Amino acid sequence: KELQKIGISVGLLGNPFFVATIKGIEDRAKEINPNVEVISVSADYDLNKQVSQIDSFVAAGVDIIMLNAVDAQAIAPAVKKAQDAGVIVAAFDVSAPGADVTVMTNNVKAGEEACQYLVDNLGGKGDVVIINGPASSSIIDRVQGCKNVLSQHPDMKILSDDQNAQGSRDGGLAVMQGLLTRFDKIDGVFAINDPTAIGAELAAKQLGRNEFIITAVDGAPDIEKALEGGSSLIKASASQDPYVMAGQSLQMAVEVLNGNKPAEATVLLDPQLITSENLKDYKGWTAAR
Amino acid sequence: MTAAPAPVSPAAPRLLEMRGITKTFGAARALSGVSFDVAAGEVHALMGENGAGKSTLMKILSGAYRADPGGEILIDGRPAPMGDPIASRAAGIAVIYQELSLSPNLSVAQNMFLGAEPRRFGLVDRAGMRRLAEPILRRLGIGFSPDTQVSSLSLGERQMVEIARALTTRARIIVMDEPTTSLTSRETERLFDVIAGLKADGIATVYISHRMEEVYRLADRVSVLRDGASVGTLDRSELSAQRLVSMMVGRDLSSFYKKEHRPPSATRRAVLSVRGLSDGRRVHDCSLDVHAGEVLGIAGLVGAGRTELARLIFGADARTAGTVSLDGRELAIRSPRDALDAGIAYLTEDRKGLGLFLDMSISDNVNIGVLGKDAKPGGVLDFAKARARADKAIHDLSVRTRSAALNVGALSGGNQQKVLLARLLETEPKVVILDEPTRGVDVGAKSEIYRIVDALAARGIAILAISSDLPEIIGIADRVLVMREGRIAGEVSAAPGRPIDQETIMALSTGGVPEAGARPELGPIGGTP
Amino acid sequence: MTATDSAASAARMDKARFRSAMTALGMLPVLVILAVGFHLLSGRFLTVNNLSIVTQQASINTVLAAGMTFVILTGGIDLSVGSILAVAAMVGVIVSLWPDLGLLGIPAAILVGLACGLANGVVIAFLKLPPFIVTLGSLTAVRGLARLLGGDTTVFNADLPFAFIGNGTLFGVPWLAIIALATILVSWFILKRTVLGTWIYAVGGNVEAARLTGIKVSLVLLFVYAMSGLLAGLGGAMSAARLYAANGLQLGQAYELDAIAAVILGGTSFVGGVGSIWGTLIGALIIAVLSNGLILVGVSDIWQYIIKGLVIIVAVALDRYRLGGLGRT
Amino acid sequence: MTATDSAASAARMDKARFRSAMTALGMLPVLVILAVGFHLLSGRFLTVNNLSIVTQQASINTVLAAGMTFVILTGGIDLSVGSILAVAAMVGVIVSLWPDLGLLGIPAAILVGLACGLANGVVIAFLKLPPFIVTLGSLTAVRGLARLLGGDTTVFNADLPFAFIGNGTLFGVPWLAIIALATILVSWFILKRTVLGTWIYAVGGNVEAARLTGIKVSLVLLFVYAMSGLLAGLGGAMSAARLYAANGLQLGQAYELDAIAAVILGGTSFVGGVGSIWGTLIGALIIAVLSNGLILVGVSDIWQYIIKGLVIIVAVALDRYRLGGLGRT
Ligand SMILES: Nc1ncnc2c1ncn2[C@@H]1O[C@H](COP(=O)(O)OP(=O)(O)OP(=O)(O)O)[C@@H](O)[C@H]1O
Ligand SMILES: Nc1ncnc2c1ncn2[C@@H]1O[C@H](COP(=O)(O)OP(=O)(O)OP(=O)(O)O)[C@@H](O)[C@H]1O
Ligand SMILES: [Mg+2]
Ligand SMILES: [Mg+2]
Repeated sequence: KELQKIGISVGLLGNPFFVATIKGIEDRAKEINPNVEVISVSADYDLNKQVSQIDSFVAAGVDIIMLNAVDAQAIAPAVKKAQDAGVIVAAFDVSAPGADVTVMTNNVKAGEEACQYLVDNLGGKGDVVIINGPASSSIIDRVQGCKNVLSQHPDMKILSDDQNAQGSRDGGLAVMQGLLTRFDKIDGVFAINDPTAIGAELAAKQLGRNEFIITAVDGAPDIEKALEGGSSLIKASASQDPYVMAGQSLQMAVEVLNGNKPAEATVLLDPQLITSENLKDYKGWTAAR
Repeated sequence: MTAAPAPVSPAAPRLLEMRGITKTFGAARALSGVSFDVAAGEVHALMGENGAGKSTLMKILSGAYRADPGGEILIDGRPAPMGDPIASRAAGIAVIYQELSLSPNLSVAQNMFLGAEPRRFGLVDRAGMRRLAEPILRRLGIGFSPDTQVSSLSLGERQMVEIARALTTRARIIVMDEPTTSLTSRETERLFDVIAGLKADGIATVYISHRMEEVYRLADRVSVLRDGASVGTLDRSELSAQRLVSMMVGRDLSSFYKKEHRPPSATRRAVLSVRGLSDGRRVHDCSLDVHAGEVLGIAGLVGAGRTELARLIFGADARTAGTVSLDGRELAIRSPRDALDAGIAYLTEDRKGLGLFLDMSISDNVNIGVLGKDAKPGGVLDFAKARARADKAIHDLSVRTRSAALNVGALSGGNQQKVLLARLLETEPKVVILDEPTRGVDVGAKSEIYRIVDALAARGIAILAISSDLPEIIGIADRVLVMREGRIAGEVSAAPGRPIDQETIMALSTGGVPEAGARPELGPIGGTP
Repeated sequence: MTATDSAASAARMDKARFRSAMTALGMLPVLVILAVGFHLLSGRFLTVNNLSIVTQQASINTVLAAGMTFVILTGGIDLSVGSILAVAAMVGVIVSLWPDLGLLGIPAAILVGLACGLANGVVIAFLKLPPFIVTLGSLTAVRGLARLLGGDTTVFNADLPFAFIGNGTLFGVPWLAIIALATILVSWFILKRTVLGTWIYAVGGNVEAARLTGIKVSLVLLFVYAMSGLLAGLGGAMSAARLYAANGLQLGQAYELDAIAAVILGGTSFVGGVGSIWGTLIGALIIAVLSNGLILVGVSDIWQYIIKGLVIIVAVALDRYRLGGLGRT
Repeated sequence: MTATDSAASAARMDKARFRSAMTALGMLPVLVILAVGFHLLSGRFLTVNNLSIVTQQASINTVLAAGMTFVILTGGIDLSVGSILAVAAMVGVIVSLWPDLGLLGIPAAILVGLACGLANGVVIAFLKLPPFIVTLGSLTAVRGLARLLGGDTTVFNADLPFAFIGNGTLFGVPWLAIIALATILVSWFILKRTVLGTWIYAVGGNVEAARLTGIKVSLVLLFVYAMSGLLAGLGGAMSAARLYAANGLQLGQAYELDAIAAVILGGTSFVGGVGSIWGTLIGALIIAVLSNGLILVGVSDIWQYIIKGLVIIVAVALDRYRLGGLGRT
């Protein structure tokens, strides 16, 4: 079967991460059929909206739906409905139950790596703040991963883990300002994504605090910049590769379209911890491919 | 139709000429080819029944409405721009609108100078504004300060502000569209003095009123409109009530309302008894009785607290002391609903602000108070009943409209008043409180309303009538209470063979010293600090 | 009054009613133009299948907008509908997990919505606080409640006993659409055929006058906010049925804007007292058609934003223009 | 009028002015109670450091709310401020990347905001469309523009030439706070000392009356929406300076609600014509104190929602209660 039309629905398009995933999908799709039509929409983290978009995709006659589920569990019925209509559903970044293929970052591992870095650099002892975000599966996994590591070190104490910075610079700044006022001494900060980490660092700079280090997850372009100088409080980020991830998901979906079920429907990509030392080897999200 | 040239001063240059003015609202034609002219220094009265088109004509002059193409307005013989309020203001036209047009959130002075604020260094010169405002207010005998917020003024006081505003501009023509509807004789006298002063300065006044006696006193000429067309212009010397009325209504209206003299009934059963009513702010310790079949009038100066008293009785405002009893039983009135349930109905003086639902149909406006009573089970509307009531009301009160389904907002002022009255009558009350019942109503309708009031009284309904029009109140009331500064100052009743005395009412309402300068201070607006 | 007279008056009344219907249906031409336009561009819009999807997508917003119409007709506003929808959906799914009693999820959701609406209504009607602030407060507080209920996770029920509502059809018409239409019909009946409806218009037209004619303004206000809450609760049940799941944080975010947009697009005036429920239905359909049609045509997400925004403005402008020509009555 | 008379009248005037000041500052007690309460609970609220943080956090909302005050005083509303802020911030950051000319980012952001505001104003003032729908439309359309500018990614500039505005201080006072205060002062001056200010109040109080007195209502409306846009643009520049970055989709989401809440909390009436800019400042501070204080006290995110919502309602209720005792004025 020819690949004619692809529909992509992502959680929130304004995030460069998803822009990279869309690029990954488009590039791979164009290799297969240069005239392929790709429609990408943002669900704005609204499940109702995403389900509607899936319905509209089916009505528009797409061959493949590339799905970044807003909700890793609750999307199941919509996936099934699309499949019943003969559309292939490929999940990326977030799992979707029943999807034909799934490619995602191992978020637990990302959290583990970022917090392992904290443990290593603090000598296994210190007070840590986790700046949380919206309760999506990937963020829950990251926090879980982080806690997995910290809990193995009895001297690592979590001061706060229930403040939601909305995953944004703005939120990271505001929350960190509060946390810095609340706690006189912090040794380590784990931010659930890069914008949060940068916001937290801005807060620290403003308040003249530098007794701690920050780690995060993502490997976004702005964190590359921060890591570059080496003087930043942000020391490491467990990076994902959205471009490769989404592209791979599409390639597997096309295989399914051609009747070749993959042996392993779910692929977990390992994150790569980037620091100022190994930064030069890192291929960022916006790098030309 | 052409207006007969005014014989008074054929050679005098016409300051203003309006020619062939036509105005349609949707399908309805409000004016057709009307011509009208005014000479400098003249007081030109404009008369006509409700809905004849007087206000519309003046709104075209002021630029508030744009006339249909074809007509023209000449000032000093030169064509003037039409449909632009700013231009006509610049051309020297000032208008006191019938429906008050003040910004309630601004102060008196701000309203007076709105759009033409005195400035200093480009900023509002507030001191200067006050300085300019004060003499004008004094000239009108206004007691409140120019910094008073308009929302805290009574209706009559607002009307005075509106007049004051027209005097701030250097106008050559001042249009007064029913300026005295909420004014009592004292304020009216002041206004007449002002008009005389304007006349002496060569400023023309267009004066619209339904009160004959005012027109007799003021007018140099009278033009009459009927159904949107000019009927003719009379010179002062040609004026007679008979002639005016027949021009207005198109036939002879021989029988004006005359009160039948009802002898006080032997039983004199007090239906409504009010004792010691106060609101702690503007009404103090008021007591009164209204008997079955009696019309009790309440007179007083503008701002005396008559409206506030009525609202207290009706439960529209909260009282701090006093009782209201009906048929000897004390009522626990906490809201208008309670009052209506007990059988007390109230006609507001402010029909647009507090009375009508302008976006709803005439039928809805008439029926709104009795919908619940008429409804079919489950609160479902009974359209047949509603339409019957509306049609009957339109017929009985001769409301000028094409259909009961039209929005009440499109009616002329007098017809709106009739709709409001119809609504009140539908509730079949035992006690009726009428606050300025004939405000803005034409002669014909007025006598109709008097007839209705009389018929209500004849049915044994107790009526409390508030009016600023002294002749009116003397005409319809059996007894008159006079209010001053929130208290009942006295009672005047007709003795056999001696009608109610106007002088006594005046003396009571001004505190015995008529025309003793500014009204005594009422204390800070807005109640206790 | 003679017989001819009253016949003429009846005819005139019919005419006036026809014109008011015209005004109410003001946006219908816009809707038709959009639908035909999308069909010409995509070739797939006016298919049975897609129309059923569009009505389904419009349904939840229609139900919310119906409640919002009541509120806006009184001159108020209800910003909390999205949050109420979320908390109702949460309760609906949680209750649906009760063995054997799962169907109770629907009444439970509706009751929760009603309770929230009543709470809004009590504060607005009896404490006389401004609706915007009160419902902004409950937008936030109720959202917190919704999150609390699920401990910030998605609650999920793959065997939702009332799932047919969200995904089934009756004679080929989606249940969701049927519910939405029924809501509109009931609202129409209340607004145009009952005493209460007239009172709602009266309160919106002139509160003080309404009070002076003996209308219990507080009760009318209580009713409209309760109604809005109840319908938001119904919307929650519909959303739960559609998704088999609910999430306290994400569900219903910014739905109030869509609902308000539908009402205002439908010609209901913000100051209250003027408007019709049919207009609201058309407004909701326009919004749904826009979202669905732009995807069908393959417009990118960014341009969807821009086009949607402009279409909303142009639609209202067209409407004004048309009415301006008709003369205001 | 005699001398005693005018003295009495002057005294009454002072009293009236005092009372109107009291009304304007209505929420001040609430603000103080909140601040003291948070301090008692956390022991850290009333420190110089934290107060500087709070004013900083309040600053952007204050600037938006100042613009919103103009709009609401005329009886309108501007829902698009969040989107305008986003597009302005995008432009600000993009321009800041120009070598040597980076400082132009600030005027560029402000101009973009002004342009958007003018667009709103033209449509509302001259086409006479309802502000809610127009600004809802531009909320969406301008958001699309903002995304388009950055190609849906975050633009950032680690060496932002005007970063000192976002993070620096002058004599220990954050620049952001100084800008916000200056905005309030300028707004106060315009509203209370200029002719235009009186006209704004007049248009809000009674449009028809304003029109009949010859006020050019359209120009007044154009001004207020332009002002709101300009200040949203300034907010965008401030936000860019604070974050060194901007994101077309996420930045400024739902800011309009916070801005409106500040205005209404500050006692400005939705129907227009009544209100003061000082109230707006206090309203914005209350919102910022709540957000900051709840974090300091360590309340979890979910409960922050619930408490914030309730506090907003209670605050308005308290205010009404207080004024009710004072008598209606
Ligand atoms: N805005 C409007 N829309 C539709 N019809 C209107 C409007 N204003 C006035 N009319 C109609 O125009 C006619 C003339 O009204 P106008 O207000 O000029 O009468 P008027 O002579 O001033 O009466 P009154 O003595 O009652 O004030 C009436 O039939 C009225 O219904
Ligand atoms: N809302 C208000 N707030 C403050 N003061 C008010 C308010 N309404 C009326 N007043 C004041 O109360 C006094 C009595 O007003 P009221 O309306 O009862 O007068 P009235 O006798 O009916 O006169 P009018 O002929 O002007 O209607 C007036 O001095 C007025 O300034
Ligand atoms: Mg008139
Ligand atoms: Mg009165």
